Amino acid sequence: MKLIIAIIRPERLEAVQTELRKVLDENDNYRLTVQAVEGHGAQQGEVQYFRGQAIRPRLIPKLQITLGLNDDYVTRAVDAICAGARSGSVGDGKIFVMPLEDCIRIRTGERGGKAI
Amino acid sequence: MKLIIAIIRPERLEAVQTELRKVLDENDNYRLTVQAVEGHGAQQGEVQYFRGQAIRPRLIPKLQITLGLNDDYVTRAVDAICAGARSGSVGDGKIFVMPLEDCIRIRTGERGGKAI
Amino acid sequence: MKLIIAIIRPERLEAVQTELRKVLDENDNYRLTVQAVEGHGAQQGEVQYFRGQAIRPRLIPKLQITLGLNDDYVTRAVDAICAGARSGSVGDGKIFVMPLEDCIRIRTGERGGKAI
Amino acid sequence: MLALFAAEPPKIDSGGTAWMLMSSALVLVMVPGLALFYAGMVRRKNVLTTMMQSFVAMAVIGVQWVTVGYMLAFGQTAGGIVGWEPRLLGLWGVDWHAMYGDKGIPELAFVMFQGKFAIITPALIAGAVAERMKFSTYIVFILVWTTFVYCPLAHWVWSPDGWLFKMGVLDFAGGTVVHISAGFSALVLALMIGKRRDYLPGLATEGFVILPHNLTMTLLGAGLLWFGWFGFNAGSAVAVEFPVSGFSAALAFTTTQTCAAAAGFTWLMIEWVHNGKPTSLGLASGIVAGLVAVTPAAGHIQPWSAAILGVLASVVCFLAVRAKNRFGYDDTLDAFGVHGIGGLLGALATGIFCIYNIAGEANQGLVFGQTTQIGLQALGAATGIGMAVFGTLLIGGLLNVTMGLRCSPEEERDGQDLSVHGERGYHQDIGS
Amino acid sequence: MLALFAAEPPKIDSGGTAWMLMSSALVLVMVPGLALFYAGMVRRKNVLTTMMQSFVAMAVIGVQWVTVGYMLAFGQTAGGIVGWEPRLLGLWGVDWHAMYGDKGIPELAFVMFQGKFAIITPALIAGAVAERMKFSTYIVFILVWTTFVYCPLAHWVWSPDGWLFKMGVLDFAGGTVVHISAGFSALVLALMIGKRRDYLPGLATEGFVILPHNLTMTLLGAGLLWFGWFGFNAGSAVAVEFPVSGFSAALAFTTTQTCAAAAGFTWLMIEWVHNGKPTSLGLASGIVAGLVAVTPAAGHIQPWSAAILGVLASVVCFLAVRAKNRFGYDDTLDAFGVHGIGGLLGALATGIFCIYNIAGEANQGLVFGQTTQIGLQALGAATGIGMAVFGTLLIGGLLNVTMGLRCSPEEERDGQDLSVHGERGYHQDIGS
Amino acid sequence: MLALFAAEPPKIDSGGTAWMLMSSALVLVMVPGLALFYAGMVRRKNVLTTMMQSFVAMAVIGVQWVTVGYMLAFGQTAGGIVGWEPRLLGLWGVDWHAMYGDKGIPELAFVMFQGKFAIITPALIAGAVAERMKFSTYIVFILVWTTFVYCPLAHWVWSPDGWLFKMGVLDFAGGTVVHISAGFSALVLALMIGKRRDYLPGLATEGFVILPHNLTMTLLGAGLLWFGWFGFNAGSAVAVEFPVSGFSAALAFTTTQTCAAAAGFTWLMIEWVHNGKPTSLGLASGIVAGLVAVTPAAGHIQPWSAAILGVLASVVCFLAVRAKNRFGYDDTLDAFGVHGIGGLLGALATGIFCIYNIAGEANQGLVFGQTTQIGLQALGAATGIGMAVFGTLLIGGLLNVTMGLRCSPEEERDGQDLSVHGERGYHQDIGS
Ligand SMILES: Nc1ncnc2c1ncn2[C@@H]1O[C@H](COP(=O)(O)OP(=O)(O)O)[C@@H](O)[C@H]1O
Ligand SMILES: Nc1ncnc2c1ncn2[C@@H]1O[C@H](COP(=O)(O)OP(=O)(O)O)[C@@H](O)[C@H]1O
Ligand SMILES: Nc1ncnc2c1ncn2[C@@H]1O[C@H](COP(=O)(O)OP(=O)(O)O)[C@@H](O)[C@H]1O
Repeated sequence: MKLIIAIIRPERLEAVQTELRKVLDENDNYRLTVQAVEGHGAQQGEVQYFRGQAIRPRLIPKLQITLGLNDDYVTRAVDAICAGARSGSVGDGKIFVMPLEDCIRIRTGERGGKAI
Repeated sequence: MKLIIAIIRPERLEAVQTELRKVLDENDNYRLTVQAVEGHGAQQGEVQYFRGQAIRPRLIPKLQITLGLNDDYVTRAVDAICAGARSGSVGDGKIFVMPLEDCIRIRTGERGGKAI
Repeated sequence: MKLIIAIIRPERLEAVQTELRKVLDENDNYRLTVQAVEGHGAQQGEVQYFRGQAIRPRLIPKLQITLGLNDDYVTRAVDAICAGARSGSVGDGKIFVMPLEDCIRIRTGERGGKAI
Repeated sequence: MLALFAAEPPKIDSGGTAWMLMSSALVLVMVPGLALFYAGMVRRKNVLTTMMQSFVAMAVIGVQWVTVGYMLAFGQTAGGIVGWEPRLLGLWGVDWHAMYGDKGIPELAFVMFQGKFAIITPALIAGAVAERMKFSTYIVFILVWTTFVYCPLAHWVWSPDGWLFKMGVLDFAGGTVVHISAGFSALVLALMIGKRRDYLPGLATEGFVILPHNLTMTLLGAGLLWFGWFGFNAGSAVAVEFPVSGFSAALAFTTTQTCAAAAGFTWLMIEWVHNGKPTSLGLASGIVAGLVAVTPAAGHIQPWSAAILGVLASVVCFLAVRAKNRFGYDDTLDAFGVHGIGGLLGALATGIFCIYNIAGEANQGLVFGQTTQIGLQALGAATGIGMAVFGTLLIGGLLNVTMGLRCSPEEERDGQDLSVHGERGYHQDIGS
Repeated sequence: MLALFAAEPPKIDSGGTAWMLMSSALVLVMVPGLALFYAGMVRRKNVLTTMMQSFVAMAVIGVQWVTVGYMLAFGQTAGGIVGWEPRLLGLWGVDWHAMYGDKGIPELAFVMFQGKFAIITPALIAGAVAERMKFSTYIVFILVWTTFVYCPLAHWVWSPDGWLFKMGVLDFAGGTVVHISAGFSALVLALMIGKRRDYLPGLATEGFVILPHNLTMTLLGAGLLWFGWFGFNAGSAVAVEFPVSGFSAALAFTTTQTCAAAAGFTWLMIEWVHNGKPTSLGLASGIVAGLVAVTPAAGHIQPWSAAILGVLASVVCFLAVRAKNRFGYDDTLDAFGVHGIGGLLGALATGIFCIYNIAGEANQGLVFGQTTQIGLQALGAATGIGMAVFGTLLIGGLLNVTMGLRCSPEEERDGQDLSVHGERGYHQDIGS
Repeated sequence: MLALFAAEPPKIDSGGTAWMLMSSALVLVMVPGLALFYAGMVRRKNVLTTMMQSFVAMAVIGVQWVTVGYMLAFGQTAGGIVGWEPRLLGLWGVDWHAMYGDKGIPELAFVMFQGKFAIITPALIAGAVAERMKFSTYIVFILVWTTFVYCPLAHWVWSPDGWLFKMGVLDFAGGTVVHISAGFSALVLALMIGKRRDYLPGLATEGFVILPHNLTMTLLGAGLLWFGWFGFNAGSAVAVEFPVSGFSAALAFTTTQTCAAAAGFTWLMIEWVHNGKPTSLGLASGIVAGLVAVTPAAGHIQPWSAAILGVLASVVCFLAVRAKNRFGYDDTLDAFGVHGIGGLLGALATGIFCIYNIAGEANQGLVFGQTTQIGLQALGAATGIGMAVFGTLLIGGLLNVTMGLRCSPEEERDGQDLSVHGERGYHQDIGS
């Protein structure tokens, strides 16, 4: 099992969800968790104006997606996220893939792959 | 050492903290980090009304708990989270257990198990 | 590759970024992701007053930093975070180091170390 | 220093003048009220542009009114069509010691009071096209619309020379001039501009939804609207009575309060019975629907009629808002459903309940067995609808092919706050 | 069109009428002010239901007042107990040209002004039971309470036929009728309904706490309350003077301003000395405490007395609020500590500082060596307390066994916004 | 009860009194308006302390004014320097039946109206030193500054005995007394106190930035300011005309509305042309700049002059705000750029456009070829600047060495809300 943490542009969540639905949804709702984060990277901050002065905040709003997956699905999910989140400009974000040792469904207590 | 990331219902945090205190608090305050997230899964979105129209947001408010633990404590913590967070209805959430290679206490620079 | 998750005091982000810039910035902007979280630990909650009554919230505002790194940089980054985030009082926070199996740059599809 | 003014014997009614000035200020505070009411219902990324749609009307129409607007609406008539009295351009020829008619108030006080109506009317339209109308086009639109639709209509209905006025159409504080004209224009503009990219009413229960980002703003906005509406309606006694702050004003105040209360309660109850959930937005919507419906009738009906009208207003507007979901057009914040339909209801209800007509004859409403007035009201409303629909089709059509009515897809997706105005409504200040 | 009204010679005082209409509008804006003041102090999950507790009073009592309320309070007396004058039902028999007494204002203006008082009084009670009272029961409660507690009390104290009025009890703008009655009812209701599930004052320093979700709302609310309170207090000159906008109004305005300022400053200083932390909520609480305390006294005392009263108000209310923590009951937003105790203080202080009594005799306060008035004030306050306590026990008790006073444990845990009203106050719009 | 007052024949002008009371209330509501306007522009961690800087002025100056302030400003003159009339201390000797001059209003109404000006003026200064001034020092500063700078200046300009008044300097509603004095004091104080720790304008495009945390608050604040400003300016007719609510009031209302609208629109257009981004803060800033500039001129100029003045106000203030970035001082919220410069412009513009002078002679402005008045205006403005600069240097200098002007570096870093007031503006209520 893997845990995927992906940082994407906020305006791409809809597209990412559409892509993920295609590859993860098997007569069931696929599962994922999202949160608002702020990112710093090669991308220049968005220009804003304050009383006539141009300013660029250091941090840019992004979304972080957390996704627990069985191994078979990792490639598909990574491809789907890339497909949905890519704009081609600097600032599209990253996908991190981490080993996941165990997963427990709180409602049932099920563990491992079938709990994902 | 393990890092636990758990997604729970917001209204269950209090109960989860009470359970964790029982198993983790050894004359010291146990430690944990919480954040507001939004989740998508089998659970139907909460019904809301907007000018007479019923709507179900795609994403449902959840809390994410981050918890660094020594190996001995993992089972107990997982059980405690399940005990506190379980309502029995769809949407109770997940616990993810990940390997943790190192842990540093910023204040002292201590590393590893004793820094948890 | 490693994924670092660090919990720090909000007022220390500026100093942490300054230190990280020194060790990670190689004619490129180093990259990192930040989010607002709340923490529970040995630190006593900040005292607040509500109609003459002193109250201490259970949870204290913290920031969580997520940082994907190639192995070579881990020690440097940990030291930099400690240097920037340390105040010496209880509540300075933790750094968690986790194995990272893969990393994908969404914009280009690059994978692994060069995508970090 | 009194000497300065002693030459001119004080014909001023100080109480009426105080009430006119205060009423003007009250109508002005409806503009931030409207800004909050609307902005609370949109998404964070559009909160500032939505508020600006109201605020910019204060700036743009504020200037338009003293430049040409007042002349077009209240100047000496050019054939009953429009006011045309060059001395009023820029208020150049308005002596500040001039009185308004026989009402004991300075003419400037009347100019200001009416100017606030001209400001808020086009701002109402913004609700129908929120989250997607191009900001520059919006500014041009309200300027042209106020000049060529609002001012003539105000002239017809409110100027003593206006043809609808002469026929005896009643519109105490602007059911036709303000709400019908804004509401129907809103509908036309919403249809011309099309739906928001992510507006999918058919899927509303399946997950693709747009939610109000801050309903406390909307509630506060409704509160300020109610507050300001007392100036709007009770101040409109300026048209019918000396002193301005007298019986008509008190009557209009009473019917305004009663109708809003009854309507707020009714909408809440409809929702409770219908969905099991009495919403705060429903309560606020009912209040606004009641205020809209009573506007044309305020000084002409009795308090108990106002209570009935309030019940009707919420029933009718609730249905109108639901109809939107059936027809599938995207009137973002229901400017048509509430202002268009509510205003139409009010215009007709004035003919049903009115206790005196424009000639001062008593008991002219349908409930007293008279049918003339309701016929006149229908004529007035139909004229208002026609003017709004054709005016907006024309102006909107022209602007569509020249400037474009709609912002770019990227601007719409990312929100106009950042892309058009270079600002965000809220910053979290992480770590600063 | 003037002809219409010429038959009736203008006996109207236009200035007084303007002030009455404006004062009524000002009292109305206190309702959104109160909504913000209270809602800022609750948690996000209850922000809408808390605001609705104020807004729904505008709707429900708005209708109740013109239907029966005005008659019960100000109709011809039935034995000094309650007003009973069927022609006032639904204001049916109120000619809109009727004048109110010898004050030169239309009767409808008086009806409206008093109606706003009837609206805000029960809304004050909501503060004590916020975050847990059942919404449907709340609506029934305020309706019944206003009818059977507020209206009779208003009749006793303010109607020329009322027995307390005849005895000479002074209550300029409602210390007894508004604040004592609401505050003591709040206490009783809070005790009947019990604490919030997570209210643990004893552990307040150990971590289980409930925090105000947005104090900027509370501050804005306090600002709007202060603003509106000028209408509340200075408008109440309608009871004592012609013209309504004259010396009494100016005096009441001055004492209101002075008392609020002194009280705000005092509460801040108490906190500074006591905790080392002068809080914004403390400043706002002091302002409100001062406004409450000066209400019964406003037109009867001198400015310097108002300053002293302001200091007293904050000292006394600060202690009253702390007492809550000692006794352990859960008056969520201190409706009792501020309105009940502040109103009681004000009622008595009127007897201490008053410069004339109801018969117009000068220097009747305790500070002038007279003891009659303070005795009367104590009697009035005691009556108000008795009426509030027994009335609320009865109504609350009946509702408790029929509808239930309290929402379900799940509704309380999840917040009533979502569970009862089907809404959330705020949406983050992640990715939309 | 009328008998009580019958002895004293009613000389009261009820309309004028109503307008004075209402205007006073309107000026009061500017204080929460200002609090919102400022607080929206600071960071979350300082939102409460910034709002308190406005609210505490209501408390502190509210008491100061009735104690000594009114006497110092409007008491019988001591050599033209300051008012000195012990019977006014604590308003002890002000009979509540006393009239104010020949204006038909109670003296207390005038006391209150002027008191609101004294409250808001020092609160304006707070904008320049937001996010770093020590709270206790701030309270002492505004108390001392109002007493020793504001009150004498008000005496010179507005008291019939004042030397600037006698020379014929015009300041209708406080360009010199309010805005120049506050704006230039703000500049001096900002320079004395230094920049915020993280204010780095040179790096503004490179990433170290401070952003407004909630612009919807700022917009609502601008709306309430505009609303209240009608009381501020049109209420100031009390100085020149009977009845108070007459021609001058209507003129001032008209110029206020027109100038604000023109200025708001101009600032927006400047930004659009200049940056391509018309901001909501720009619109709000323009509105406020226009309101400031028209303040001294309001009752003295014609509507078309007000439109021109509005354009000028935004051009000049826009440049002044930009100059800040060049010079690198940290006037947090541009109290100097908007109030200081806008007030100065208005004071001079009064000399350019005025249609009558203090003696009632017509057409005295520069545009009518007269140069005397503009000379007088320059003198008045220079005096105001001098008084503000030296007064603030002295008071600020003394406080700097005694109490310290600035909060501690930790308090500044963590925000004063938590460290000084023991509160946070917002709580997320995670899991409660
Ligand atoms: N190594 C990393 N660790 C943590 N976050 C990262 C990392 N690399 C990228 N990010 C996140 O991805 C966002 C986009 O990165 P950026 O360098 O601007 O663009 P790109 O990935 O297209 O080159 C950043 O704002 C940051 O939030
Ligand atoms: N594989 C997963 N990856 C990420 N988040 C998940 C995953 N599974 C569940 N979640 C989180 O847990 C929440 C509850 O899941 P859901 O499927 O609705 O209920 P249940 O786990 O009771 O079947 C989701 O809203 C989501 O936030
Ligand atoms: N084991 C842990 N798991 C999750 N979060 C932790 C852990 N230890 C510390 N934290 C986070 O770090 C913060 C500081 O910890 P605390 O015990 O108060 O201080 P210190 O680390 O200086 O002893 C906590 O509020 C919590 O957010």
